[in-house]
Amino acid sequence: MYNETVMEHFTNPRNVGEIEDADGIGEVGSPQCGDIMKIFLKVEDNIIKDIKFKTFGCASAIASSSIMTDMVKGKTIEEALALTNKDVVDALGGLPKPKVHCSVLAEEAIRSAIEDYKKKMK
Amino acid sequence: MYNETVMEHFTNPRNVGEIEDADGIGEVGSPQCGDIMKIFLKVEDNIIKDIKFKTFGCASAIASSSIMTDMVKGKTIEEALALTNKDVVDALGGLPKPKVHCSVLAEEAIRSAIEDYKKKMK
Amino acid sequence: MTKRRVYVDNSATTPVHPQVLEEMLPFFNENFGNPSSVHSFGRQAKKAMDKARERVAVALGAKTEEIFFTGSGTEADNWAVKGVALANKDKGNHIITTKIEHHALLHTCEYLEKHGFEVTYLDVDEYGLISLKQLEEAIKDSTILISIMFANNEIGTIQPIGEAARIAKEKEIYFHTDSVQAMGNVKIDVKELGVDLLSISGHKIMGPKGIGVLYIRKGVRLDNLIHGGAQERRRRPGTENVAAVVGMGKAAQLATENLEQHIRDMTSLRDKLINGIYERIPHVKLNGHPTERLANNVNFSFEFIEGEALLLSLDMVGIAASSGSACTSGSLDPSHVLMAIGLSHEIAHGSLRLSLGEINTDEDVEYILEQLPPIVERLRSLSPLFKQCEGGKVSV
Amino acid sequence: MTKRRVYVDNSATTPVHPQVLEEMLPFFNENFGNPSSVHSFGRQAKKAMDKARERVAVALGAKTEEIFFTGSGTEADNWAVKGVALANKDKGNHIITTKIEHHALLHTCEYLEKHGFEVTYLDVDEYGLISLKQLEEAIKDSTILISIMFANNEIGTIQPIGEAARIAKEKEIYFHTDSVQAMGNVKIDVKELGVDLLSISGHKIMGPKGIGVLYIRKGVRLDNLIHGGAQERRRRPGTENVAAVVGMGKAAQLATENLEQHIRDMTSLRDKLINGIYERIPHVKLNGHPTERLANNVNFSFEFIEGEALLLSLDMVGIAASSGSACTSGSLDPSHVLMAIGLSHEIAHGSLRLSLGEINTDEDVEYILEQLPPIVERLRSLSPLFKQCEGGKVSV
Ligand SMILES: Cc1ncc(COP(=O)(O)O)c(C=O)c1O
Ligand SMILES: Cc1ncc(COP(=O)(O)O)c(C=O)c1O
Repeated sequence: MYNETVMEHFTNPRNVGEIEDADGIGEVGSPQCGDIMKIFLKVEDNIIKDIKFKTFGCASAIASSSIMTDMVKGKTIEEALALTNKDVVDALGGLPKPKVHCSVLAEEAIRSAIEDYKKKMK
Repeated sequence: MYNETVMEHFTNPRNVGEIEDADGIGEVGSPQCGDIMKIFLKVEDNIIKDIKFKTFGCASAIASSSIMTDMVKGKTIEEALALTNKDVVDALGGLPKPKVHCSVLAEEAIRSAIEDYKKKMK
Repeated sequence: MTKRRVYVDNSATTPVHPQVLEEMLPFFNENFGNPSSVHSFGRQAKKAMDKARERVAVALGAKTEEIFFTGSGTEADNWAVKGVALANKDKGNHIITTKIEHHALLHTCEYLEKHGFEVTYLDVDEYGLISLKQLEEAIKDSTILISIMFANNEIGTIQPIGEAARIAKEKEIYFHTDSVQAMGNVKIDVKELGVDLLSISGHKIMGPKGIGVLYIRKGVRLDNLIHGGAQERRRRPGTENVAAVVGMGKAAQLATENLEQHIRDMTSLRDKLINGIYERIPHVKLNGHPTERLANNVNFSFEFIEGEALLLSLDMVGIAASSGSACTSGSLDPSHVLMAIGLSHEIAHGSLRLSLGEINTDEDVEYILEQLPPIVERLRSLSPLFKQCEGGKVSV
Repeated sequence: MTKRRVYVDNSATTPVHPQVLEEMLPFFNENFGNPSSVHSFGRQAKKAMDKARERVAVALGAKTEEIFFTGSGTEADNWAVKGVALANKDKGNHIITTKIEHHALLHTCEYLEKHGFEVTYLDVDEYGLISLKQLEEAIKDSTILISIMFANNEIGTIQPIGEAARIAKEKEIYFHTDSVQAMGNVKIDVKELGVDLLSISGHKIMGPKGIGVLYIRKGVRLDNLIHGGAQERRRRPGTENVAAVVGMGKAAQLATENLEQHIRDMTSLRDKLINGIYERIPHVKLNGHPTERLANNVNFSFEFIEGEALLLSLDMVGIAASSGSACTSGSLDPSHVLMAIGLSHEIAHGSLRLSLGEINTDEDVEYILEQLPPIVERLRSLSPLFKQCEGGKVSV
């Protein structure tokens, strides 16, 4: 069903947790649809210095969260905003068709966290 | 499908053939329905002295003809007329349900031959 | 490393029992004849069919001429419902069933709704039980069929089928029960129950896949679902799947012969599992009825986590189970059964079914009880819905 | 005495090929998982299904997503015809088929006639061939489906399917062909033929019984025949019969890989049998087309005798064959196919089909040619329709 990369990220997800004094927090999804992703950002000089996630959802939701956080860590806010769900799928080496929405959620989650960060900056 | 008695009468039918100077001949059935029985009688003093048959039909038609001719041979005309298809089925030790009509044909065949004999007697 | 494999998904399918397979094997390329053939190859096959039909009849308390083999439990359900509906539409167009039927029943009813039939879907209570009173009230003059599953495939709740059938009989309405999950786990006697139609499936009772049975009480009027040759007394055409029929016969026999012992064994494993999970894992909820429950069914919701992730984690330690989570069904919604008993979406998503079978042992249960708690804990630690409070005690 | 057994009823059913059985065996109680399950047991089963589907697709020249497994050839036929009819009744209610279809097709059409559809049954000529001109003339504005069998199961006549499909395509009418007998005996490529739907059955090509395939060209609109779970991309529910699917895949592969050699072998045996019967037995008639004929089909009428008696006599010497006689079908009329090619009832009753398969040898043919003449002679000697004339020469 899932390839090795997905299973690896599901079994040993990177960046799990919360950031107490986060600069931005994003939460997308809902219990109804069975997926919730919550992202915590620490930003310095427009660069994502630290990122953590918590995800309620299936293996591909957890793996998408994990790889996405890895991909944007150390990147600028603009670079992070340029990340698409396709990038997430590609980095995972592919997802089964019915699971592609999990990668969309990952894209939405990072955007939502950045939005929150920008709002707080104002 | 068929029991041993039926198979035995099908494989080694009694009284096969024709009687050149028959006292009565009966023919029932039609090629349409796949069964024709033809019965030849030799009658003396109201007793069936000899009987032969020819049958176009399935194994149970041939077996019914065979056992029926055996059953009425040596019997009086009245006794032969009293023969029912059930007697034929019983003597054969049973026939599959869709094949019971073959025993009916045997009953009809002997009746038809006796009728012909009676007509000729008049 | 030889990984331990513990299969506790017996409600999804079972392995074929060795004795069943043994009886099936000669029918693939030794006694391979077509039962409709006149010759010896055909007669051998026919004889095997007759024996199997007799065994199924005995297992269900039916007459042999009331047993019809189909290609699956699903086909048996479809045939019963569509067959009765189409053959009796002069009498009425109303069907009563429940909200927790298998999709084989539900989607068939929905299809009939598109074609002029009216369907009432009975509610169930929080344990998955229908109300006989509601059933009685749902009956109209136009009701031609009541179809209520014997036991639910997800939560294992057993319905009062005898009583429901009695209500149907009083009103002269045909009564069908999907007994695919009940068979082999509950005593079934069609005459005692008073049902008109009953479906079972081979692969749920250690028989082969691709074979089902529809019991049709003599005299019940129903259309064919499939048209063609003269097989199954012209009611279910198609060259008979002799090997599978033979397997079904043997499986039905085994399921009935050993029923009492099987129920005792399964109940003991089940209760050990239920109690063990309650003891070891907080924030869990047993789904289904506490007592009116299949001897082999365990269904828990684990709060804060999602079922597919749970299944995959279990799979990695060799445990094969199933879940009512949407992610495992390919649809967006979680199981309609869990929703019907009133679970919230998120609780429904976190459900786990462990369905036991003859192949399971005490060691299997112990292994599960050992592996499950840390897996649940790990997934909860990933979940934003779950917060560890100070002092290490868990709470929401 | 070890009696010789010669099975020449391969059009009724075939033994499962040893290589097919070998591939099936692990799926009964080792890899017994339900392909819909998330865990490793399920994934193994799913993988086996995918491989089998790929093999069938390759065998038919189709895409994998155009291959749907059913519970029999009959079910595939029913699904194609009812499915297209019900899904397209907004466009029209007229179906064209032939008088010599299998009952799976004919009885389905008759059922649809009772439900508001109109069916034209095309005639065939004395060899069993349809007329393309008659087909074209039968088309109306309301025609939504043309279903013509690829090769006939009784007399082996092969229809010009490519041409017929072309006519259908020009008029934008769906085209289905029942290829249950053609498969494995004729080259089939759905794209080259240009058909929209095509049915095959496992047990006619040394695969298992209880499995069929419906090829559905992408884009064809048809209703489900069976409703339920999400299997077969929601189009044919019911837990997948994994072992049988695997068997079907292997059988389809073998049937296609060895097709040319198989056709050569069968043709040689067939012609030896046909010529041998003509040489040895008077008053016989070959039924079906002399050249447009399945490589494995021999069908003779023996005047003055009845088929079942012939079959049983052959059976007693170990030869397994079949007949179009009414007595062997459980109905009162002889085969509708033999009637459609213009045989009289009595000639039709005396028909014998010898259908060859991979298991047959030259010695089998010689044995038949040795055993058949005295049997025919004996039965003729019992027949009132047959009279021996003086000098020993036979005549009517
Ligand atoms: C031409 C044809 N169509 C359909 C069928 C039905 O196939 P099955 O018996 O596998 O359902 C058969 C064989 O019985 C056949 O010969
Ligand atoms: C209650 C119930 N009914 C019907 C079915 C359908 O049976 P099958 O998959 O054999 O068609 C199942 C199992 O899938 C079931 O659990």
